[in-house]
Amino acid sequence: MPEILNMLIASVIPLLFILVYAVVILWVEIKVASHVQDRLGYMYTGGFHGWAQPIADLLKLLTKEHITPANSDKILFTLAPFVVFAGSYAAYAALPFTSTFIAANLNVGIFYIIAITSFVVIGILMAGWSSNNKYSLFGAMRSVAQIVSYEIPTALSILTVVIVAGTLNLQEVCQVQKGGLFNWNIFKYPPFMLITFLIYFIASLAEVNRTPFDIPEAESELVAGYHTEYTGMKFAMFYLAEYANMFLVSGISAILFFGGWDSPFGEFLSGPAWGVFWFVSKGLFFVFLQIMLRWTLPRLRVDQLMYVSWKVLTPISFVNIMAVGLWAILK
Amino acid sequence: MLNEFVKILLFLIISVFFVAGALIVNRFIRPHRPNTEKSTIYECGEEPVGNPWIRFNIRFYTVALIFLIFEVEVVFLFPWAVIYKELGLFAFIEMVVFLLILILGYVYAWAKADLEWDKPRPRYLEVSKLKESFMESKSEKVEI
Amino acid sequence: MQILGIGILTWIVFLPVVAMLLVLLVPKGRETWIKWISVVATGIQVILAVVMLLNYRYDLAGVNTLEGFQFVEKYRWIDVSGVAWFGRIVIEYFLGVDGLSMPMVVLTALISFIGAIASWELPKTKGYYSLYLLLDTGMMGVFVALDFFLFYVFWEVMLLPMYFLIGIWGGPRREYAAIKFFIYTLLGSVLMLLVMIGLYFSTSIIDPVTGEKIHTFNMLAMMDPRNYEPGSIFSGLHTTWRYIAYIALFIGFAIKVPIVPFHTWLPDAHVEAPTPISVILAGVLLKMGTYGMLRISFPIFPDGMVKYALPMAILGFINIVYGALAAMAQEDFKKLIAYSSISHMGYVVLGISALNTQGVTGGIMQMFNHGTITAMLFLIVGVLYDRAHTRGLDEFGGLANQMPKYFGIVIIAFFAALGLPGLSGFVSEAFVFLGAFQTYKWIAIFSATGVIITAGYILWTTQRLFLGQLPERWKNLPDINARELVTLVPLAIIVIFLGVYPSPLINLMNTSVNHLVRFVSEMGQAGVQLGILP
Amino acid sequence: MTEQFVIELTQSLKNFLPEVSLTITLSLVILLDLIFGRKFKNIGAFISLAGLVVTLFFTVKQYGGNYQIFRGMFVVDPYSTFFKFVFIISALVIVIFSLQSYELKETSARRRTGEYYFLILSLTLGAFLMAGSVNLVMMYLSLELVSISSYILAGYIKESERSSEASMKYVIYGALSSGLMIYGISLIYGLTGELNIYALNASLLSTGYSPIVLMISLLLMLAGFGYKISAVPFHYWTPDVYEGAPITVTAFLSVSSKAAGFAMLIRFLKASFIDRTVTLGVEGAWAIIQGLPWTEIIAVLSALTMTVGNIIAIWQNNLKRMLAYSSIAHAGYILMGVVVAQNYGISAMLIYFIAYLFMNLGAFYCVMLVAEKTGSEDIEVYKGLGYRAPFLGVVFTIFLVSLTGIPPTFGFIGKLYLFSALINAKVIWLAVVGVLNSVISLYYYIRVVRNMFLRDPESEKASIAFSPAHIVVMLILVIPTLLFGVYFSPIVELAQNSVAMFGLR
Amino acid sequence: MQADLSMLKNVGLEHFLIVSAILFSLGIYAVVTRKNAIMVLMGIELILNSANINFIAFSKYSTAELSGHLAAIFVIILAAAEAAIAIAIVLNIYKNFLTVNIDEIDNLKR
Repeated sequence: MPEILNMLIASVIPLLFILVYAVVILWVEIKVASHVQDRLGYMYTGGFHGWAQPIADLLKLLTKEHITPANSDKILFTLAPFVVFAGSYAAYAALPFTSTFIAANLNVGIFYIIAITSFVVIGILMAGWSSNNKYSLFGAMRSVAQIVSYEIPTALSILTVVIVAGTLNLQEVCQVQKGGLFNWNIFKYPPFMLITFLIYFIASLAEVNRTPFDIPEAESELVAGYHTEYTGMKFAMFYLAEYANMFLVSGISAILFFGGWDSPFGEFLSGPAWGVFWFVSKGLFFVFLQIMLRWTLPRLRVDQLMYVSWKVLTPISFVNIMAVGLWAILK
Repeated sequence: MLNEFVKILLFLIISVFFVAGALIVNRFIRPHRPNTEKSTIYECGEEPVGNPWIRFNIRFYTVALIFLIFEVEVVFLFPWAVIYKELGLFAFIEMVVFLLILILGYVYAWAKADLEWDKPRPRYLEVSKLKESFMESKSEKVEI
Repeated sequence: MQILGIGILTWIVFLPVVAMLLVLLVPKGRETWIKWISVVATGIQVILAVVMLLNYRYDLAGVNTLEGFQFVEKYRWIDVSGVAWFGRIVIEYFLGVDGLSMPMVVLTALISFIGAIASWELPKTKGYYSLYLLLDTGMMGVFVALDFFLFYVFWEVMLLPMYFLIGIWGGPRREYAAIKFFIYTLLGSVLMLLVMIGLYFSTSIIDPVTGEKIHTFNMLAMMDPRNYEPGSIFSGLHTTWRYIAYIALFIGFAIKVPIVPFHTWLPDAHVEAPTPISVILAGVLLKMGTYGMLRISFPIFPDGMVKYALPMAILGFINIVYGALAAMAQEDFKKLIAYSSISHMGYVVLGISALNTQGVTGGIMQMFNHGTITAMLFLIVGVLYDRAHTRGLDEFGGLANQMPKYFGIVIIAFFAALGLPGLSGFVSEAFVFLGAFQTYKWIAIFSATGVIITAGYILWTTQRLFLGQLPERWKNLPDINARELVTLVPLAIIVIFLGVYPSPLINLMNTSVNHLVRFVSEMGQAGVQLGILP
Repeated sequence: MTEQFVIELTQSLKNFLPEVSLTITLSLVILLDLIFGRKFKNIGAFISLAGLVVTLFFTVKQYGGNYQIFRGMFVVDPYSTFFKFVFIISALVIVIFSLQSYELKETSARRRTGEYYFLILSLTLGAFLMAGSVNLVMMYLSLELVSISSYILAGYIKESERSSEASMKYVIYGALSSGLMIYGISLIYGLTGELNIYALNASLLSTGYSPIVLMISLLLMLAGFGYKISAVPFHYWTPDVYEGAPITVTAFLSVSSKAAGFAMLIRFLKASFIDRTVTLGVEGAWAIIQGLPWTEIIAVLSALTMTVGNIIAIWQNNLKRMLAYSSIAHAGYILMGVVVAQNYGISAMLIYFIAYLFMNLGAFYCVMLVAEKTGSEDIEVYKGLGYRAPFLGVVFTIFLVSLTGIPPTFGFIGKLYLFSALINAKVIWLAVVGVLNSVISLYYYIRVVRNMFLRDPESEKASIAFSPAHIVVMLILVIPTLLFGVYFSPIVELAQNSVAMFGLR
Repeated sequence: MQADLSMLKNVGLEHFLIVSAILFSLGIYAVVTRKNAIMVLMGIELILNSANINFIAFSKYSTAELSGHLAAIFVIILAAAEAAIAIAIVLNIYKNFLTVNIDEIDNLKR
């Protein structure tokens, strides 16, 4: 019985985290956006810099009417948000928040994450297809093509880390990097791991459809992409899933390249509790980076997007993986 | 190990419950007054034109195909990468051979312009013309 | 006996192939060369046959003893070294003649020569003669081969040329006739193939060279029950498998003879084939069936032979009467001759089924005589058809005055066919009935009605063709010409000669036939008492 | 451990040279075609030829060896090497055919010749692997390599309706039967816990098994094999694919892919389902495993295959389709050799394969030439062809006669050995079915001959000329067909020495 | 809750085999009844996956060896390759015939 309870608690914790994080980051995003564009953004709701605005938004979404477009595929239309959210949430099971807390300590952790996040792709396609809307379908197709294309550089850069770490278990990946800043993967085999990280980071931006790779929901062409027809809570679920994904890829960046829950100062400020702090803050840092990038870089065209993936990132990844491989043996 | 996967199942169940819960809560407090105008699909305010379920560009398929090749490759590479350091140089050579063969395919796809999103001209004419062209394929005139 | 270091049998078998290659090399527009090459080659074959006759030793029996064969040539053809799980494989190039085959060799040489001359006027000369010569090789090979495999190869080699010869140069329904011939014959020969393979695995001899135990296709080895491996499919005597094999072989040969239920290909093939090919078909090919029985079925399966002799005799009787009755009903001259062939081959079957000296001698003589007589008959039909372009018997009449020379030749052939004393047909039929009467009294008596029916249709045909009023349109029919006479006269001379003085032919086969009869009947009745034979 | 592993592997690689050279060749084909393809259209073909010759050299060097490599994944034994000869020769011949093929020259396929030769070579590579693999997964993989290459090859002329239809039918039937096969493999794996067929056999014998499950899995696997060799219940694709695919591909499929299927089937059956603890009196005979009468199943399959193939072939007017049914029938004949469960049966099959190689390729070549000159594969265009093209007529007739199995051609020797294997093993009913089928087959083969020689040309009467290259290819194929028909000791010896499979008596 | 977990722990080989057999039958059913080429291919994928389940289950429950897992990986990859080829071919069929209904594509039978 306690075992079950433990498991249950362990699997609810990430959900709570996501909810809190989403609300916060919603606010942060708007604020960052505003400040980048030299304006203030939310200022009224709740007082200090409109801190209650996201909560108000949430309440608003809760009370919104659901509109199911005519002639849509109703079952798929309803199912899509489930799939999308489940896909991104289930990936959290393998994230080690700290050295003692990981919901499911899989020996194939990173592999599992790659696998389970493909659910999102299916969800997006379902949403786009069932909406009976051209823009949705375009958005979904583009989104899928993009995710699928960038899956390759992502997987290859993860592979590089796996070579270095010698394990697929994310907890062990962190263990390997334990012991301060310079044990982190990012500093190994200079400059190859740095390149690996850059590739991963760029590709992960595309994976979560963030600018400069937000073709699928390019407002000026496609209205809102695959979730054009979604309203109310269903829409909110897509939104939530997107934010969850943002943190997911950032967290993986942190784990793979920046030691995960490891303190940058070696033994100093380390321990399970500090581990959560380090992991979350590293993750949030990359989320912040993503937000910053969104408001600084223009959007790529579809052909440029494909070009970057297939003709830049993939070949570099290949070379990179061989270089790291060779170095790893020669050492 | 089974237990670990049960946890994942739990994650999935929780996420489904969460979404379902949110939707149910939503159901009780939201209005529900559909009408034709509302349920028309959104095309920037214009009347919708044509069937949205169209055939999409062949490019998507090509991308999927190339993805498939690499993804499959990655599946093989992961187990290899895990024990890479134990195997040493030998593993490296094996991987190079393996990768070279794949890269050959990659180079081929590149050279045949299958990695371009916009190809300069369509590879095929319309179907009707295509059939004609096969009929007179000996005449060499029609580019297929 | 060797010529240029190569055995005379090889010469006589492969000379046509050499000629065929020459024919193929002849440039276009030189059709005459082709004809002459072929005629000369077949002529040399006749000379070689005569040489063989002159050197023939009448005291040697052959049949199942190697020493009894003459002009023997025996070489290793296929020799595959043995492996652990399967012994050595040896196929021999094994030729030889004895009293059973010698008459056939002479007949084949003769008929081929005459056929070559008779083919003079046919179109598409090059193709025709090359196929004809190939056919010649096949026929000759069948009669001299003593290795079953070799025998089979020659047997099948004939099929394709024959198919083309009927199919390309034949009459209006040639395609149908050709394919029917081909399929019937192939059906027979595949049954033979299976029996052959079965025999191969059942017999084994000691290789004289290496002392290994080897399987063999040697027919002589297959005739000796001591060579059968115990436990193999055909070992022992009077076993079910041996009976089945005998029946299968019998069907294979019966199709070629043809014996009645399998005869339907024959009228078609004979009628549609061009004259020389009809001559070959009736003169030589039909004999292969009965020759095969004598050479292979009887000595290898004496038990089967003895067990099924009575049904075989009945089949012979049916053949005689059915063929004759069917011939009587024919309007077409050539079809009439074809059915008469069936009838006459019935005598052969009846004779050899009697399994006594007279019967078998009669059978072989009938083979030879029917070969010459029926060849004449088909040539005769050809002569008439060439002139009138019709073969309907009712369209003629009173030709005796119009074509006197022709009439003379025809009368010889007709009377020989109906078995008039003094002509060769009588001698062989008499022998057949003598033999058959000893064994199957009633069948022989009933079969004699066949002679009466034969006389009936022959005489009726004579009447329809040569007597009565000459129709107006045949007023200008020319008489037989020199080339045709060249083909017919030698045959007529042989027919008359053998009718008056059959001893040379009888002497030729006597020793062998006696040996065969004794061997087969003793073996067939001996049951499991083995080792009693010479 | 690693050290030893590496040593083992390098050792294995040394015995893997034919495959390695093939792989290098096909990589070179695709690469050099990319670089020089524009200027030299046929560069792929010439590299393929060179590579195949090199492979042939390595294969010849390998002949006689008998060992397993790559830790029981793959074996090199005379049996597999023999099949490699068949594959190489057929690939060589097909490349030469393709150089002359009008279908590849005059359609959009002409711009993709590099890929074409690449696929031909990869099919050959797959066939190589099929002949040598002794691990179920390896077997499945190599089978799929062959299949996938052939799917593409069948539809190589993309704009041709019948070509693409052929490839679709092929892929659907092929995928289904390979699916059934892998399910069967999984059941066998569950039954024994082994994937290596020798270990599998040992496990079956030592720990016992449920005959029903084994039977089900065998039947499922037979679906895969049966599809590859186009045995009867799995033959539906054959006529359509053979008719629709380019002729060169059809010819290649009918020889290489079929031979590979047989190579694998025999090895699988012989290694997995015999009882090696029992020794039979007859030398070279195998004891069938208890409770699984697979020889009977194969016997029924064989009888069905040849009868159906031959009988349906009678009604065909398209020569390619007719040859497709004939190749089904030939699969039936060859299956007779499996029924025997003796080394003699295998050697008979091997002999038949060489015969089939020459005569079938020859027949397809003649069809290709005629189709090129007249634009049709219909039997009508063969009317009077014997007079318009005498040489081709004669050569084609020889091939057809050989396919029928009439002496003095090689086809007869092949049949002779198959029937003698059956009679030696006393499976006489099947031998009778076999010979009767030969007679049936005569009818449709001779139909072509009839049209060529017994009929006069209808419309077109002009004689057809062939280039010396065509004549040389025809001669290359027709001379062995005749020569080995009268002197076959070398082939028989080769076949007898090639039945030795690794680890099996 | 307790009951649930123990049930999970009691999952045995048979359960996997039953699942795979169901999947296999569904695949066969799809292949037999569907007329759309893509649907047929999906049925075939089901069959392949049922084999995969078998492999993994057998590997897990019978021996300590990994050969079953290996087999499954290879089957997955082949399934992918086959699907890629098959879909390309179906696309080509669509271009030529403007349909993917396999019953309508029967030029060769005529």
